[in-house]
Amino acid sequence: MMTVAAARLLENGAICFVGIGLPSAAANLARATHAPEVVLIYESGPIGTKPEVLPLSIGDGELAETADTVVSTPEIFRYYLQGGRIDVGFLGAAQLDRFGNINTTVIGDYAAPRVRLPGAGGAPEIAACAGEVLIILRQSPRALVERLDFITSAGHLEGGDWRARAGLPGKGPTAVITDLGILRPEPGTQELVLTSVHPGATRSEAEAATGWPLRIAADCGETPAPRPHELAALRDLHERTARAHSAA
Amino acid sequence: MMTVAAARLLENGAICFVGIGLPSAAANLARATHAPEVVLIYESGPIGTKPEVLPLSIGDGELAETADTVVSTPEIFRYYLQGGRIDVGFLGAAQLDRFGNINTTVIGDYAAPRVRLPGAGGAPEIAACAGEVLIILRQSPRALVERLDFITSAGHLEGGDWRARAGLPGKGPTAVITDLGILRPEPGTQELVLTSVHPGATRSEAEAATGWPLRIAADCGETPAPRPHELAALRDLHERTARAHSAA
Amino acid sequence: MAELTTLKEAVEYLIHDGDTVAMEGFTHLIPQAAGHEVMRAGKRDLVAVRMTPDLIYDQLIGMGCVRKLVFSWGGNPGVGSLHRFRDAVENGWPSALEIEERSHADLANAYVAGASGLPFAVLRGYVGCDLPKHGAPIKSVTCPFTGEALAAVPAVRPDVAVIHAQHADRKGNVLMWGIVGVQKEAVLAAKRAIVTVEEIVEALQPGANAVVLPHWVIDAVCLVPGGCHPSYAQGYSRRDNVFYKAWEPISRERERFSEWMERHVLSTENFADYRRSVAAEQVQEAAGA
Amino acid sequence: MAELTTLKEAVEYLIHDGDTVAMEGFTHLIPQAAGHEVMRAGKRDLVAVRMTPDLIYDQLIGMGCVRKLVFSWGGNPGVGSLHRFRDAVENGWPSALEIEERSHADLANAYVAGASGLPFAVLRGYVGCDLPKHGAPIKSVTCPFTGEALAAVPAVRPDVAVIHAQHADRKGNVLMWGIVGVQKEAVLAAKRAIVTVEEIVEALQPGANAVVLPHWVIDAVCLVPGGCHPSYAQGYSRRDNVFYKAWEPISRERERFSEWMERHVLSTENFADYRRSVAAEQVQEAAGA
Repeated sequence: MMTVAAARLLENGAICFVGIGLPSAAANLARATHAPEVVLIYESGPIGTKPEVLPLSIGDGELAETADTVVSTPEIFRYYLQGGRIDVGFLGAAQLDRFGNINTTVIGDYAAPRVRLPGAGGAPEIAACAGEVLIILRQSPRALVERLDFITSAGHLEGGDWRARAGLPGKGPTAVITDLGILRPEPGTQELVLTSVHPGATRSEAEAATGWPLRIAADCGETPAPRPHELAALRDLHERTARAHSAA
Repeated sequence: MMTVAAARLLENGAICFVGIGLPSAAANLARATHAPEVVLIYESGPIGTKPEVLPLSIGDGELAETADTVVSTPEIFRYYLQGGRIDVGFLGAAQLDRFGNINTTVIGDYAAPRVRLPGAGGAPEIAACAGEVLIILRQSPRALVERLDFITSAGHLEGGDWRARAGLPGKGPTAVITDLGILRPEPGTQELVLTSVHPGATRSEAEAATGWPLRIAADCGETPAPRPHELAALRDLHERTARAHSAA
Repeated sequence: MAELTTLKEAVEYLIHDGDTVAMEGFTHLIPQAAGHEVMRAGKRDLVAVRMTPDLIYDQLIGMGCVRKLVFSWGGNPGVGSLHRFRDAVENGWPSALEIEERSHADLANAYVAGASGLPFAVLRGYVGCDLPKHGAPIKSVTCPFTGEALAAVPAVRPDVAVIHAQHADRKGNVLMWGIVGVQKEAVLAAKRAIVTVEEIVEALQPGANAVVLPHWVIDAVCLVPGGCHPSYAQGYSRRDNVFYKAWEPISRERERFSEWMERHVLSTENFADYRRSVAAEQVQEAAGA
Repeated sequence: MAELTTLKEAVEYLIHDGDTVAMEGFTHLIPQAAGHEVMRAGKRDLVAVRMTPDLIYDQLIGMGCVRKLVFSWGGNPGVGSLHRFRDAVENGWPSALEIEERSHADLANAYVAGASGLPFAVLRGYVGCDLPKHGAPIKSVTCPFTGEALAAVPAVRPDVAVIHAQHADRKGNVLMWGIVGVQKEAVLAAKRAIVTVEEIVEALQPGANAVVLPHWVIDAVCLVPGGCHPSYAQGYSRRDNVFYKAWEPISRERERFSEWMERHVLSTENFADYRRSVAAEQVQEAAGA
């Protein structure tokens, strides 16, 4: 459901800078369903890539072979991302706070970490420069936390009009898609509130799986159930992927 | 003789950033004679180009077709020239002063010029960043002047250790090849002095054709006469070029 | 998102009076047909940016379309002066021309900065050069790590970039090869982009040193075979050096220039028509000679 | 000027203890064979720069070759952690590892600045990010035209760049295609460059999105077919995802890691020998299972 719900938020024709893992799955599901014209860009350089199977790494050969063009990594970050050509940045996160700030660096102290995560990669500048940002992660009190151990990529930082004051070009996170529902920044405060609950999940589950007192939007509804063609497309994608990667 | 004398100064294997016109003729003559391994780069993007005929413009198709690779104009200026990869910059000039400074912008006042020349092009940064600079021009009191109307590209500016103090990466002009002889900067002052006279020309002709009191180096000798193979190579080059351009 | 359209429509809808326009192409692939269309449409007060103004801007200036020229080398390559450019600078004809003169390295970096969404570029340039004393907008910036002083130049961010390329596919993805100059940067630095092409092909097949511009960074793609004449398109045509030389006497005097432009450009419908008109005159002259 | 040589010689003469070394390759074309050769040669105190440390730096770190790591994303892509990297950061094993952690956009720009002969790069980055508080050498620079504050980052200028490519010709001109990452910039930013290649060909034939590096920017070209395994070379091999997954248990414990490296890397002569050694073990295990 998480992947389907995330895929739906990607508009057909959008120019999307895709992170590896869950974002990549959702973006390719969108391409396989309602958004055949979505333009997928990976930080390794492929532009307009149309992989048949999900890449394991950010630079699988499949991405280059099916792309409209492949450019260098500096060009992707300079001309495309920083140049303001990206509509949607699609990111994952290890930890997230109520203003959509992301930690992918360390759990615990930076100098003596409890868990050392991979680090920033392309995320800080994607979060800064993409027209808007979608975030996808599994919900738990250790993932959605009151206070990040480390801010890797700024969402709405301290909330309110912080982004505008900081001069960031993009709108920042507009939706966080989890396994339980969808959170969106509340207009004004930019605090993430629950705006949709997935079928089978409940509001109280979502509250319990959040490390801050999660507020529920007045118009919070239920996410429409996955339709058969969405589930079929997702199954096909995963089956093709599993076949391809075990054959390698 | 001027082209032959200039060609001789280009070492085999040197990486040479070539200006159009006289520098291009001399560089290609060098390649056709003693320096088959010279690497010629034009500001339009061709690297390691081996034109059979002299290009009329800085971006003739011949340059791209015979190059090892062609890169964008920004890459030529950023990665190759500014990146410190060029051994020799080979320039022409409309006006030159005793410190090897070049004017290719205007004769007369900038706002109300007597003659409006094409302008800077790549020259200021070639003059700044190439390991050393060779300049080729016909000598006359209007070309070699006491004072430039406009400094387009700095040679040794005010002479002495000006370049080092200004932090310029390259050594600046090391030789000026004219139709009468060769001028080189005097160690210490960096003032251009006559170091060689071409066969058939005289020291007093060179002095008369210079707008400042030209000094003669103590060891000033005669430029060795063009050898038959040099003349033959130059004639071939010009014949091929004339044929190609009239056929166009 | 690229639309396949006529050049006339593209110029009409995408270029406005007063726009900053960059028509690029470094000797190769100069978008001359688009230049003519701008003259036919009578666009005015343009800020025209181009490293090497060449014949295309000599004509635009002579036809009074340009208010300000930003450039780095203003000659007729291999031939001599651009007379219409000089007449405008020296005598203000047909109207005063403001100039902003920079160097190649500067403008190349300035396009890169524009494409990169940065307000300025940093380069090792202009040391000892008089251009900054005469209107070139050069400032200095200090490296916060080494303390070195470097030149800072403002980014070029045109309203419209116009280029010529060899191929586009039906979606409007564009392919060019050979000497590719600053065209990629010009397109990516601009708000809008018009690309004329030699050919529309079913599928792009990029070869050596190819540049591909995705369809979604382009607004209009227009099929104009030979649209870069007298410049050339690698794989399609050779540089018409004879025309470059012929431009010298045509452009030298105001009257002959104006007549020539009126007869061949303003009185023709499009670039194919223009080329027929010029060719017919050449046949006539040859017969008369 | 490129010399065709063995990888062993190239590493011996061109990489010195204490050097800043950039081994680049973005998932694709990772120069693993060269990494092994550095371990065999027992190089020490390296400052190792790489956007994505990957298995190649996990091994170099675990073998005690690295004093300082400059990086932007340190994981085993699609699998999980780099355990040797983590053990060095968290426990100082086998020796203390200084880290300088930056972002992809930063390092990509820093290589560009290095290749461009500039001491620093300017980017829109790090706003709100904690990295500058923890050793990332980020400063601020103000646009002299607009007054905007932007991030300034120091250029990367390695002593040696090491990359893997598909082709070289006999002069040492190098051709690569597919995902080309920051390799061109790494080579042009470096004082010296080593390139391992899949094949030496008579003439380069650049195709789509090809990068050509002229022979005179390269010091050594070494023929090492498959030298980027477990990464891949487009047109030659596929990414060995199974090996990436297998690295997880091999690298998790110090003892098993050290044994594995001793047996397969230190006790083998070259990369072909190493791959035979690993394959033999796999056959043995399959038989035992």
